[in-house]
Amino acid sequence: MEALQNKAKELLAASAVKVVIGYGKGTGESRRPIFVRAAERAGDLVVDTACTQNLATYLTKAEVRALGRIAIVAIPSTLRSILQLAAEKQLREENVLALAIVDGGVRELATFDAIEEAVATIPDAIGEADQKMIDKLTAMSVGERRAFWADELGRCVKCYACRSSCPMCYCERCTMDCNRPQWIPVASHAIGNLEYHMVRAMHLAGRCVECGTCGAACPVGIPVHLLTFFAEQTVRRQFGQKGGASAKLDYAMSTFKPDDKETFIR
Amino acid sequence: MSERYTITETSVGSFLQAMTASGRRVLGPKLVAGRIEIADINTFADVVQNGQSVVSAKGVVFPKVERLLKYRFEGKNIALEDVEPQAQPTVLFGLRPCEARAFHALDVVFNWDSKDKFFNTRMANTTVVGLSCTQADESCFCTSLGSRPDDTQGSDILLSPLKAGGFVAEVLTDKGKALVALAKDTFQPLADDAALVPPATVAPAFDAKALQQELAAMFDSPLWAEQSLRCLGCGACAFVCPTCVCFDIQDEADTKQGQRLRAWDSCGMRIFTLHASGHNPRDKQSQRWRQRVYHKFAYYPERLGTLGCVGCGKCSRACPVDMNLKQHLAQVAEAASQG
Amino acid sequence: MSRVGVFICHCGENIAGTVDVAAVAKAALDMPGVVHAVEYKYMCSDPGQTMLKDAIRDKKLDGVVVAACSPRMHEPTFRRTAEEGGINPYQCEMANLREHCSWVHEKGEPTTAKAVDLVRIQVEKVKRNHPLKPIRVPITKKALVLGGGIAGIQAALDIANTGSPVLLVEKSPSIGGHMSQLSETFPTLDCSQCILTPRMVEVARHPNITLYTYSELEKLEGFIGNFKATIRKKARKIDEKLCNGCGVCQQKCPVKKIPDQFNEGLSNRAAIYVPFPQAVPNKPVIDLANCTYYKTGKCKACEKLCPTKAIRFDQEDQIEVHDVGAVVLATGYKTMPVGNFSEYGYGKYKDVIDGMKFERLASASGPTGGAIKRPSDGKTPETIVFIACAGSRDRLKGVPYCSKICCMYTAKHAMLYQHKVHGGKATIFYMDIRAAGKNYDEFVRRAVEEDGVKYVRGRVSRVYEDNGQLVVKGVDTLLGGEQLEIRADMVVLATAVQAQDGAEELAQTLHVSYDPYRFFAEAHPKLRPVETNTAGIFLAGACQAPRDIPETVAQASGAAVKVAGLFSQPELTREPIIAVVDRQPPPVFSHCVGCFLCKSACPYQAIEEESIKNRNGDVLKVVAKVNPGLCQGCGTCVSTCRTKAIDLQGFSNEQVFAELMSI
Amino acid sequence: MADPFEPKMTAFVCNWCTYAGADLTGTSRIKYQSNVRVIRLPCTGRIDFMLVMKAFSRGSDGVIISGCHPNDCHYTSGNYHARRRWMVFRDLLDFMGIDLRRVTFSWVSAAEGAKWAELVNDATNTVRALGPYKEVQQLAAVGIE
Repeated sequence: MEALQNKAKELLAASAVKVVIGYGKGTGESRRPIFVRAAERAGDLVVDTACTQNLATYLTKAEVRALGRIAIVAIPSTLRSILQLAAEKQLREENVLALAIVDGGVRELATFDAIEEAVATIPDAIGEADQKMIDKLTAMSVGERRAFWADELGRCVKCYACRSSCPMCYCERCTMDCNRPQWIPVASHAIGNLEYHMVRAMHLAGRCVECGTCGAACPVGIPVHLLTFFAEQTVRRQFGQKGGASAKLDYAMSTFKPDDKETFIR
Repeated sequence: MSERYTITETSVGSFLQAMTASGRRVLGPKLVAGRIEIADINTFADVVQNGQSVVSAKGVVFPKVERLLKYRFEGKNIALEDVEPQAQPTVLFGLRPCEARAFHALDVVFNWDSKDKFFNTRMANTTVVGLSCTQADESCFCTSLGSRPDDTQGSDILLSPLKAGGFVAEVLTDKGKALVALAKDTFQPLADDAALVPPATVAPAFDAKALQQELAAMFDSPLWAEQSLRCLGCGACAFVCPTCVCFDIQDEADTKQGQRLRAWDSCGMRIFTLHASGHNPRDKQSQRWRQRVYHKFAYYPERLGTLGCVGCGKCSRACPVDMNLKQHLAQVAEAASQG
Repeated sequence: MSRVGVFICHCGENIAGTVDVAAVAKAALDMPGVVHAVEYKYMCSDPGQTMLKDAIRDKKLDGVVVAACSPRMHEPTFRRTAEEGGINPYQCEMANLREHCSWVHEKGEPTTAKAVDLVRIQVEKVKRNHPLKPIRVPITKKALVLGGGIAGIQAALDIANTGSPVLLVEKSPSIGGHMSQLSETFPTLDCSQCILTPRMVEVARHPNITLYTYSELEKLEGFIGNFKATIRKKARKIDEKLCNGCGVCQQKCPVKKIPDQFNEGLSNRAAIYVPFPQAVPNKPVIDLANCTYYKTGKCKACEKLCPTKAIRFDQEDQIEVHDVGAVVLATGYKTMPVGNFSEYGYGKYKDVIDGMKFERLASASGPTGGAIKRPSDGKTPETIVFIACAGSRDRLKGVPYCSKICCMYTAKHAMLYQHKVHGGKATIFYMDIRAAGKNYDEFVRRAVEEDGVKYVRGRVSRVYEDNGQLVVKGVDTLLGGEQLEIRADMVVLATAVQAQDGAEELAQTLHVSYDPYRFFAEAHPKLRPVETNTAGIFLAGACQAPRDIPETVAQASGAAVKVAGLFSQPELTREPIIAVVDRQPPPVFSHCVGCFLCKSACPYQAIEEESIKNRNGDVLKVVAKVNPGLCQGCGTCVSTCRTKAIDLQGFSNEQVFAELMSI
Repeated sequence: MADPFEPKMTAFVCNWCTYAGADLTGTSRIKYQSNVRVIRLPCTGRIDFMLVMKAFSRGSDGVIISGCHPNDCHYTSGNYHARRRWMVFRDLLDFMGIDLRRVTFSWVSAAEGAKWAELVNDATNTVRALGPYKEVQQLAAVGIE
């Protein structure tokens, strides 16, 4: 933690960056995103196991970008987000600096290549509990799955916390917000919720960095991240491509192989 | 003048049965999958006595999605079909006093100029049995708004736990009386030595009245940008809020039929104020955050004579990035005092 | 509010016999936005079309739905009519009441109900149509012909003769292709080179043709009328301007033992060589792999002795980029490699050869001066066996298709053999004789009747050597499957015709489709045989399928006419059914977020990046832009776009959505 | 007595292969069941995955998606992109509880008029046997007060 605070202090003092996005003390025991803009505030930065939110979401926010060059405290999924955002031309190398938290210490990653190397060493595996849940769901009958999601999504109020907290949901206009035609109903009734979460999962297939921040953000505890995880895993299983692996675009859903193997087209 | 009784926990059980027996739907704070939800209450054991539900009870009188009318295309003509709000008599049992007070903030809007049939019908069919808080958390700030954890306002009956077990039931309205009448014998007259469990202590963090004055001068403060930097612009705060009343009207139609829906909306979202032209008067998150604060703490009192907030803190708990309203308001007050 | 007119066609009894057209018209009148609905016997007839035009004027229609046959049949017709009626042609849609309804369903209420739905779908669509303007693109009136065989030569000459410049690119040092290797041609037995050489010379001399031999196409960008071709001129190591083709260099070159490709390895050539005497251009090229200088750094004999000092050891490949408006693919074929025929002893026994080797043996300009001598010892073969379908029509070891030319050239070979070797015995093993073509069957009959060629209907199981002589083991299926063994001095295999090496890569460079055997695919097997699916790229000859010379030449001329037709227009007008990325007033500019995931989805590289700048020229936003010339309107980008910033004109999100909502 | 259940079938097809193939079914006068309503798009690549879900939300009991065989795409690769989309979306539909027996994917070329008829009949029969897609259709009323 000191290491990080010192690095932040140094960077800000030398004004190598204008802001350090990191974690700070929140209400009670919680952690919250903080934006350190003066060397003397570097002490506010906290690093511990409670720091699980993917802060990369802020890298595409106009208000944050306006501050100048950014150093961002990065957990593995944050690093993957940076690469995917770069691949999608949303991020320039010179504008961001990753402070990767690796076993307590901090590693400064200034180039996408460096981040790629770091990411390459991270195993793809998602959280054990999440994987268990996905396996449990896939083992269910289709009817049981429908019931499961009907119940879970029944609580959705379309507050879009999942979308807003997702680093890859940076679109200025989401499909949800298109009203000519109104692709997806605005109201959070059963159909509206089902369609919304379906679209989101599809749009993240091949782009999801598996941070789970969307699920964590949901105020009513819907495991929406399982949908994007599943979509991402489907892509990986079938095409061997994945989101957030490289700063060069390799998007499974806009590429193809003539010999892609399916079993269902008659 | 309100009537005061005592009621034992067991009698509360039979009181609940009486309500159900009378065809009333009984909802209240209940633990579901580790979250407190406003859900069906069958026995007293279901009632969570402290701690806030994630989403408020607002939906009972102002559902997240509500059908206002239906229509059918008959050839070139459109056949309108007016929809009557179906409002089952409902008891909100064991509601937090802050939430009970929140219905007033909805009422002043739904009956401001036009009288909203849907809201009023649902409200008329709703009886609120409040339950004084004996615990609170860092997000609670009712006391900063001139209220208390055992505030009676908004409840038809307010229950306050007794040291010796059971509750004091303060029957505040005719609705409350009607409810008591369902099981009169479950209520005993109040003994003089009845000692209440002390209500939760919630230290005031600021003074809402003063804040209202101070805001007038703070519209251009850099604080809004500062505070909202981490705000993601989602609607979680508004959708869990017991007083947020913004809604969107949506027509869903095909070539055969259609319906007009009223659905929750949130001023925190970018497209809330987005014009068709692409121009957005509240394009920045800081402007939207400021609007949220001003609406609840300046515009409401100015125009509607009441606060647009009850200090329940649901927004703070629901926020994915821990936008703590209490802290933020305290910060505003402090900044104001420094001028 | 729209004013849509619905016009229901009886198509005689074709529709009216099954669908209650009156009921459909009545239902249509009830649809919101429809102000006029009529039925008529033949909407496509003159009176029908006039009826439509009048209605557009009289009823002030702004949209038209013609409920008749398939839009694939008459959409152009009715769109033109709508235009003549005074509205934009793209305000007209068709409901397919015939192919998709009356012809496929029984008469009855459900069928009429479906007809009504089909009309409603189109009414809802047309209400959301926007007037569209055809896209106009300029045309570069210069053609690129790939391949200098007879196909490429013919195409190049025909195009050049219409007055348009042509770039003819041939990868080998000389044009001429396979035809220049042939001895004589069926069914006329005239000498191949005698008829080809004049054409080759004509190409060389033609003012409108620029010849690029020993050159390859590296890259083709752009689209019909506006291609950019990158051509690599490989270094011959010769200054072609100075070289006068005297040939001294090849005589003096110390390296002489290199198998001569032109003679199929039946003779040798030097390391600096002209492929064959009639080569065009008649300029040598240095074979780097075998030149002593390039191997050891010493020699330079040719340089010393060249009278015009034309040798350039330091010469580099040159890259040239040219704008062209059309491309003709004439890259030809190859014959199946030797490896495939171990059971016939090919490669094992010197005297088992393929048809092309035989052509060289029989050719007056060949290594034997036209005398049939077997490769092993130069002895004249007294008995010779020809095996047809070596690899063709063979699902197991070869290709399933018929190579088409083998029946004819095998007959020719046998005939030539009989003419050259008196008293020789020629036997042909065949599956079927396919001699469909002008004077073809007569030709085969001649081989049998006049030249006494023995045809045996049956497969050869094995060719082996028995004390110095080849033995052909086969079966005669016409003699009740009788086994027979023929002791032969020489065996000739009619090996299968295959797509040229690298055909697949080339197809991908050019974005043309190809079949499972890597032959380039025509746009339509019957009606568009010389076009590819990529506008502006045409096909000639055996690169599309096995072809003989007459067919190849005919097809080449066909391709040339297509090119000439294209070049005859002042500019290109294309259907405006293309994708468009939205543009909005500031501060939005476009809903595109510039993620460019659509870019890799586009089969035509039509998505470009556009920087939106303010007055000071600072970039405010980088967004996608569709090049209207490149876009073919598939819409793949549209369904890839998360922000729905891209839409497809004519099949817009609003239109498709409305169609779905109306079902 | 109530009418027997007739499924609502919605088909999304490409213009160049399957639509043309369906035209051929017509010109060949091959009969098939009239339940299907065809929406014509230029290419399978143009078929937005949400159209499939929307069709169900709107009350379709079954959906057919068909285009050019691999290698035959009029736009060279639109169908390859579509294939990938379906390979993922199909799994997702299943994961979210949509009954895949109600979604039929196929390649029908301009030459396969008979196949189109067969395809429509098979899909329609399957869905008829499954009955109306209540599970999704009744969702329309859920979550609205």
